[in-house]
Amino acid sequence: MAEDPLLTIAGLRAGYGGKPVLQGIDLAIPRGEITAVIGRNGVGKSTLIKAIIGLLPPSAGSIRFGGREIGALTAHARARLGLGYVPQGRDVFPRMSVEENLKVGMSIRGAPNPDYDAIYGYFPILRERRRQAAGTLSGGQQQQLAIGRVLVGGPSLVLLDEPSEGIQPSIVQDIARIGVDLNRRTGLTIVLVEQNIDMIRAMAQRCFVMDKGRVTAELTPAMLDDRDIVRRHLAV
Amino acid sequence: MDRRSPLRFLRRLEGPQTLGRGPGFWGIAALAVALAAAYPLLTDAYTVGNTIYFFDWVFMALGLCLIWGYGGALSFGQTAFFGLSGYAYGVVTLDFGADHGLTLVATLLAVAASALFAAVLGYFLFFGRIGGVFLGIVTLAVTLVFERFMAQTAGPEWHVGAARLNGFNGMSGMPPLTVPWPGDDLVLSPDVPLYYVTLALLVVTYLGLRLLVNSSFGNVIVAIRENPHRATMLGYDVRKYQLATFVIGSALAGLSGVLYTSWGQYITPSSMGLTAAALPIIWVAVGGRGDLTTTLVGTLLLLGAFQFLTIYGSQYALVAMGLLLVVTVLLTPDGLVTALFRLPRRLGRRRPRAADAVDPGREAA
Amino acid sequence: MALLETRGLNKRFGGLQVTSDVDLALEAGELHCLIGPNGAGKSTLFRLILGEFPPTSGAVFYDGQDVTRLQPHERIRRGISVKFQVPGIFASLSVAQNLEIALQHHLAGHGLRGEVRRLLGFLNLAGAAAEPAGNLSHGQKQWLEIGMAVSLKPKLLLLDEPTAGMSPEETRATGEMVRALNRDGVTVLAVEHDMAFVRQVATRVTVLHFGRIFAQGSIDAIVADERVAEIYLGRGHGERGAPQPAGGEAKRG
Amino acid sequence: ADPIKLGVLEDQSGDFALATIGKVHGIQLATDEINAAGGIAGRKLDLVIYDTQSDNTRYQEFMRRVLQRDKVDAVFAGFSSASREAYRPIVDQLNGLAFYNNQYEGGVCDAHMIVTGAVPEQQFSTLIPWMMEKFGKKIYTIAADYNFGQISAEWVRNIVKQNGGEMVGEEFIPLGVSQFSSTIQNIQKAKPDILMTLLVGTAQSSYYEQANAANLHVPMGSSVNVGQAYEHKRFKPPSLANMYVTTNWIEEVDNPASKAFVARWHAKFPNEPYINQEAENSYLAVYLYKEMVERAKGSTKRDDLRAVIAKGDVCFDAPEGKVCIDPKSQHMSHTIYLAKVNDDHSISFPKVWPDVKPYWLGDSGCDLTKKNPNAQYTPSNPPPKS
Amino acid sequence: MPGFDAVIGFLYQFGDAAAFLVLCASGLAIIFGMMGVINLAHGEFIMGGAYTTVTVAKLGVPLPLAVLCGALAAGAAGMVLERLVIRHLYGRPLDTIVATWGVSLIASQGTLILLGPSLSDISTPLGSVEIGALSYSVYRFVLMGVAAAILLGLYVLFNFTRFGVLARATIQVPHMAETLGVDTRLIYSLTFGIGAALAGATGGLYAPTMTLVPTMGVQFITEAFVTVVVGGGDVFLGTAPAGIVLGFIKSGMTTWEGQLAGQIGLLVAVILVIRVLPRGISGLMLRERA
Ligand SMILES: Nc1ncnc2c1ncn2[C@@H]1O[C@H](COP(=O)(O)OP(=O)(O)OP(=O)(O)O)[C@@H](O)[C@H]1O
Ligand SMILES: Nc1ncnc2c1ncn2[C@@H]1O[C@H](COP(=O)(O)OP(=O)(O)OP(=O)(O)O)[C@@H](O)[C@H]1O
Ligand SMILES: NC(N)=O
Ligand SMILES: [Mg+2]
Ligand SMILES: [Mg+2]
Repeated sequence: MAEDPLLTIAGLRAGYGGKPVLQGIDLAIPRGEITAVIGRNGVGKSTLIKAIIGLLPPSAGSIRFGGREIGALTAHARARLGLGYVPQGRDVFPRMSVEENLKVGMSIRGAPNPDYDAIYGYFPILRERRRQAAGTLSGGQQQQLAIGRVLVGGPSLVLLDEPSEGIQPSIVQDIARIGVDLNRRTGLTIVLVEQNIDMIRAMAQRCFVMDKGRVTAELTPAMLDDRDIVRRHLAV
Repeated sequence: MDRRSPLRFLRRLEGPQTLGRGPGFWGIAALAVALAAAYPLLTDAYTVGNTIYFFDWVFMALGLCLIWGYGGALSFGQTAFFGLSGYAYGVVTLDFGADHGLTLVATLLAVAASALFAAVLGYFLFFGRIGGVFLGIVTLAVTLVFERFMAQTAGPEWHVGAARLNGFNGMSGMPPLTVPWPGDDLVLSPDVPLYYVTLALLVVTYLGLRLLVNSSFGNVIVAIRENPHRATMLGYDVRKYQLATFVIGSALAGLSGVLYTSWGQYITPSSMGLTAAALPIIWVAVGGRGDLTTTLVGTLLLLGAFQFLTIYGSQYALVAMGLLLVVTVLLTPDGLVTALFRLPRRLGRRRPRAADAVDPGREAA
Repeated sequence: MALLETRGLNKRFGGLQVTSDVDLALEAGELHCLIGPNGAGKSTLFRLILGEFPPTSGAVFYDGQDVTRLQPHERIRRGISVKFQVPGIFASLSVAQNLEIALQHHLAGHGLRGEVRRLLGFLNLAGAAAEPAGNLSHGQKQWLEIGMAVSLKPKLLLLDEPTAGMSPEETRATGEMVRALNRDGVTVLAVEHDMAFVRQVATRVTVLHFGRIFAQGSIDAIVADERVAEIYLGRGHGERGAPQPAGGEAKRG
Repeated sequence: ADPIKLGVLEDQSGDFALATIGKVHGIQLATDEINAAGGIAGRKLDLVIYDTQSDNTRYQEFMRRVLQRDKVDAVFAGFSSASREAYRPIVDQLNGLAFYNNQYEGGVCDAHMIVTGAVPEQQFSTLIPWMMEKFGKKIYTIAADYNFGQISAEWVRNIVKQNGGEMVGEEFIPLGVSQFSSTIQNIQKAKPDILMTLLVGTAQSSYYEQANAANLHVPMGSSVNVGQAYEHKRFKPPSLANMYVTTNWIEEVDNPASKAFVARWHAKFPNEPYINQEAENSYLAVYLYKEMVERAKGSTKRDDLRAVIAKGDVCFDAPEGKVCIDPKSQHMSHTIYLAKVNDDHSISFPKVWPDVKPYWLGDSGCDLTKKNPNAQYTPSNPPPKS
Repeated sequence: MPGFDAVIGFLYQFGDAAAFLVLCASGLAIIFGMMGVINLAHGEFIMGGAYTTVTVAKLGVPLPLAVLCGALAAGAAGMVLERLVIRHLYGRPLDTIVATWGVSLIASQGTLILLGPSLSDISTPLGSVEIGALSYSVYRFVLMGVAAAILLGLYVLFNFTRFGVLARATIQVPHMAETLGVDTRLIYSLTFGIGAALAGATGGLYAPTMTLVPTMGVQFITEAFVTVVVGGGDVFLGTAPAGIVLGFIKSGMTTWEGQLAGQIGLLVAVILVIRVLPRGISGLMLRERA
C-alpha cells in the first residue's frame, strides 16, 4: 500500500489572498486505506482538502493522483478522475430536490445508471424525502445527502471534511460502518478530516496530525487504538 | 482627543466603516478642499458653473452609497426623489416667488417632501419585507410611474397654483436659490457664490455621513447588509434601520434634485426615467459602493469622464464610455477609487491580491 | 416559575408535521439539553421560540408573558439570545466588529473596546481580530457566534449544536463556559449530538422524536433508556456517541 | 478678421439620432458653402459641434459651454421640444441667441430664440381642410402623449371643428410604446374617415406596420411623420400608403433649387440615407443668420440682429422657396408641401401652399419687438392680451 | 354582435400583451432569474436578433429560419460576452449592472456607427383575419403560440433534462457543482447562451412588426425585468403566471382607460404584487407546494 500511494502531496503551499495557510504539506495517502487528518480549529485541514479537490490553487508543490500530476487541473477535471468531496458545511443545492441533488453527483464519473437505491439503502430518510427541496432538510439530513451525493458517482477517493458534524450518534455509527464497508468491498480510499475520536478510531487506519499549516505527526494504527494519544494530538 | 471633550463625537469621522484615517488622509482631504476653494479664482465662469453641476449630483450618489453600499438595499429609484424634490421646488417657488428667502424654504420643503415620501414608501417596502432585486424593481417601477405620469401633464389642467407641470417638455422658469441679503437679495445663479455654497454643503454632508456610518447606527446598517437574520437575532429591528437609512439617502437624492433644478431652472420627467435611474448606480458602483469617499470621488470622476468623452469622442463617445465601464469593473472588483486607495499599500507590500478564483467560503449571493 | 414555556406548539410545513404539541418548560437557572434524531424538529423548535415563523398552533411564554405574537428582535430584547446550527456571522466585517455590534447594546466607547479585546482573547480569536469574519475556519466561526450570543448578556441562551466541528478539548472548554454562564444565572437550552457535552453540562435532558417529546430526565436515565438507544444513540455508543472500534480486522483490512 | 463662431448642439447618438444627424450635416453644408464664398462680412464661419446624445442634461451642460467657454455668436440647437426647454433658461440667463431648427408644437415667444421649423397653424390649417374635403368629416387622432402630441391634437381638434368636422376619437400614446393592438382595435371600432397620426419616436412608428398587418387602412394625415423620420423610406410598402403630410420640405420636393440642393448635399454626404425637413431647416438657418449679420453691417450682437428682424423683411431663398422671419414671434413663413405617400411609398405632391405665415403667436399677443415674456404658449393658454 | 366582438377583441389584446411580456422576459428569466446576472444589455440582444433576422430574411431566407438565425447569432454573441466579461463577475452580481450597461452602450452605439440610424424593415407575414367586425393580424396569434411553446420548452429543458439539473446546480452552488465533476464554465456559457438566444429569437419574432433602430432594445427592457421579478425565484413557475397576470392587467387597463393607464397600471401592479408576494409569484406557488 504505502509503496503505491493513490495520492501523493509534496511541498504543497496554498492560502487565501496572499495569506499563506498551507506551509509545505507532504503527505502520502495509500491506495485502499482510510486516512484521517486531525488538528485544532483553523490549522488548515479544510484548506488542505480544498487544495486537493481543486477549489484553491496551490502556490507551490505538487499533487499526484494515481501517478498523475493534477495540481493544474480544474476541480471538475479532478472529480472526473474519481475524486469525491464532501465539504464541511454540506453545501447541498438548496432549491433542488433530494433526488436532483443526487443526480448531480453522477457527474463524477459520468455514470449512466446511477444506483440511487444503494444510497437510499444507506440513508433511508433520503428516500422518504426524495422530492423535498434540499434546503429545507434538517442539518443532519443535509449531511447525509452530501455524503450520498458523492457516493452515487462512484469515486475512487473520497475526501470527507468532518462528516460526523451535526449527525445523530446512531447515524455517525452508520456512516463509519458504511465507509469501512465500502472501503473493504470496493477498495474505496477515504481521507477523513474529523474531530470525533471514536469515528477516527472506528474508521481510520492511519492518521496525520496538522498544526499551523504543516503535518506535524503521523499516528500509526497501533497508536490509534489508544484514545488518549489521539486526544492529546487533537488538543495540541 | 480628550474623552470628555464635547467634540469627542468627531472621533467617529474615522472608523472601520470608512476608508482613510490619520493625519495623512485628513491632510490630503484638507488640501483637496483648499484646492476646491481656490479653484473658482483660477478658472472661467463656464468651469465654475459646470463644476457646480457636477457637485449637484454627488448628493444623490452619497445617498445611494448609504442605502446600497452600507445598507445593502439596492434602490433603483433614487431619481424618483430627485424628481419629486425638483418639481416641489419648482411648484413652491413658481407659486410664491423668491423673495424673503423663500427659495430656501422651498428647498427645505422639497427635501422634506422627499423624506416624507421615502418614509411612506420605505414603510411599505421594508415592513413588507421586500428585499434584494424585488426592492430594486419596485423602486424602479415607482420612478418610472412618476416619469410616465409627469410626461403626460402637458395640458393646462395640470398645474399647482400658478405652476404648470408642463409634461415631457419639463417645468422651467423657477428662480435660482436666493439668499436674503441686506440691500439686495443674493441670487445664486451658477456662479462663484453658488459654487461656495454647494461646496460647503457637500463637505458638510460628506462629514456628516462619515459620522453617521461610523456610529453605532452605522454598525447596525452594515450588519444588516451582511446578515439581516443575524442582526435581528442580536435584537435590532432591521426594518427600522433600513427605513431610516432609506429616508436619509432619499432626502439626499431630493437635495440633488433641488440643487439641479435651481441650477438650470429646469426639471423634466426624463430625469426620472430609466437611463437617469441607472446613472447613480453606475457612479456609485464604479467608484466603489462600499465607501463614502470612493463614491464621492468616483462620481465626480465619472461625471467628468463622461462629459469629456462626449465632447471629444464624437460618435465614439458612448462606445468609449461603455468600454470604460466594462474595463473598470473587470479590473477593479471593489471599485475604481477603492483600488486607487489601496494602490499605495499594494505597492508597498508588493504582493498580488488573490486571484479571486474560487472562494468556496463565500455564499453565492 | 418557568422562564420559558411552550404550550402545545405545533408546526407543519405543507403536509409535514414538524413539531407536535410540544410542552416544554424551562425553569429559570436551568441548564437543559435537547437531543433527538436528525430531523426531529429541534432547530424548528428553536425558531418557534424565537418567532422566526409563527406556530401552526400553540403559544410561547417567556418570563410569564405570552410572546407568541412578538417579533424576533423584540424577544431578543427581552433577554433571549441564540447561536444557530449554521454559523451566522457578518462575513465581510472584521471579527472585532462582529463582537462590537453585539456588545453595543450595553457598552460604548472605551468600555466597549475593552470588552471586545477581552472576548477576543477568550474566544481564541485575538490573532484574527481584524480579519473579515468570513475568512475564519468553520470552527472559528462557531466560536465567534457563541461570543456574539453571549455578548447580549441574555437571561435565556439557546445553543444549537454549539460544539459541532470542535475538537474534544474545545468541546470541553465550551462546556465549561456554558456552565460558568449558567452559574452566573443564565438559563441555557442546548441542542447537541455530542453526548459527552450533554453529560458534562446538562441537569435535565429532553428527547424530541418526530416533533414530540419522547423522553425527559437526567442524562443517565436517558442514556439507559432502551428506546432512546433505539431511535437515537445506536447500540454501543461511546463518549461522543460514535461507534466503538468495529473489531481490529475491520480497520486494518 | 476673427471667425464667427456658431455652436451646434444636436443629437448625433441615442434615440433621436435618426432624425438629427442630417441637421448637423445641413449646417456643415451651408457653412462650407458660405466659407467658400468668402464668409459673412468677410469673416469665416467656425462651427463648434457637440453631440447631445438625445439627453436633456447634455443640452444644459453644452449650452453653458458654447456660450461661456466657446463664446459662440449663435447656437443651433435641439430636436425634441424637451431639449429646447432644457436649454432655453440657460440661453436666457447667459443672454445668448439660439436657433431651433425644427417643426414643433409652436408657441415659444422668446427673444433669445429664432425658430426656423414649421408650426401647427402652418401644417394643419392647410392639411386638415384639404383632407376633410377629400375623405370625409370624421377624424380620429392618435398622438404621442406629451407636449408636442397633445398641443398638436388640440390644433387638430380646433381646426376640425372650425371646418364642420367631427372628432370620433382621440388617443394619446406614451412615448416609447411600440405595441398597438388595442389602438388598432379602437380605431377599427370608431370607423373614422381620416386618421391623424401624430406619432413621435422610433418606437411609436411601429404602429404603421402593425396597423397594416391588421388590415386597417384609413387615409392618414400627419405633421410629423415622413418629414422627420422618413418612415416611407424605411418601411416596407404599403404600410404608409395613403398618408398625407404637410411639410415645408423633403428630399422628394421637385423644383430646381431643391434638386440642386439635394445634389450638393449628396456630393458632400454620399452616405446620407435621407435628407429630411429639419435638415433643410438647419441649412436655411445658417443662411438666414448670414443675411441678418450682413444687414447688421457685420455685427453679431443679438440686439443688432433683432433690430434687423424688426424691420420685417429678412428673407432667404431656401430650397423650399422663399422664407421670411416674422418679427413678432421670430418664427418663419414657409412653403408648405402636401406630400402624399403612394402605395409603393413613392411621394407625390397634390398641392403646394406658398408663403404660409406663422400667424398664431403674433395674432394672439406675442410681440417680441415690444416685450419678451420668455414663455411658451398654447391655444388653451395663449399669451396675455396687452 | 358587439358583445362578442368586445370579448374576442379583449382576449386577443390580452394574449398579445401576455405574449409580449413572456417573450421579452424569457431570455432574461434565465440570465437574470436563474443566473442572477442583471443583464442590462438584454435589449441589445433582442436588437441583435432582430437585425440579424431582417438581414437574413432580406436575402430570401424564409422567416422562421431567419428567426432561428437571429437566435443563433444572439446566442453566439451571448457566449462570447459570457466568456469575456460575465464570467469574471459571477461572485458579484451587482457589478454586472455596470458591465452590462457598458455593453449595452457599446452595442447600440456601435450598431449606429456601423449600420446607420435604422434598418429598413420587412413586412409582417400571414395577413389578417376578420372576426366579427374587427380584423386581426394573424401573425400576432403565431406570437402567442410561440410564447407558450417557448415556456413549455424551457420548463422541460430545465426540469427534466440532465443539462437542466446541472445548470441549476451550477447556479445554486457553483463550487460544489464543480467538485462533483460538472464543467461549470461550460454550463455557465451554455446557459447564458440560451438566454441570449431566446432574446435574439424575441427580437427576430417581433422584427417584422417593429421599427428597427439601434436603440430599440429599451422598448423591451422594463417589461422584461418586471415580468421576471414579479415571477420570482422559480423561472418557469414564475414567468408564465407573471406574464398572464401582468398581461391581463395591462390589456385591461389599456382597454379601460388607454395606453397610459396600461403602462402605469402595469407598473403599479408590479409594486402591489411584490408587496403582497415579497418573493414573487413563484414564491407563493412553491410555498403552497412544499
Ligand atoms: N476564505 C478564506 N479566506 C481567508 N482566510 C481563510 C478562508 N478560509 C479559511 N481561512 C483561514 O485559513 C485558516 C485555515 O482554515 P481552515 O478552514 O482550513 O481550518 P480548519 O483546520 O479546517 O479548521 P476547522 O476545524 O475550524 O474547520 C484559518 O486561519 C482561517 O482563518
Ligand atoms: N421550510 C421547511 N419546509 C419543509 N420541511 C421543513 C422545513 N424546515 C424544516 N423542515 C423539516 O422539518 C424537520 C425538522 O427539521 P429541524 O431542522 O427542526 O430538525 P433538527 O431536529 O434540528 O435536526 P438536526 O439534528 O438534523 O439539525 C425536518 O424533517 C425538515 O426536513
Ligand atoms: N418638436 C418635436 N417634434 O418634438
Ligand atoms: Mg475545517
Ligand atoms: Mg437542527
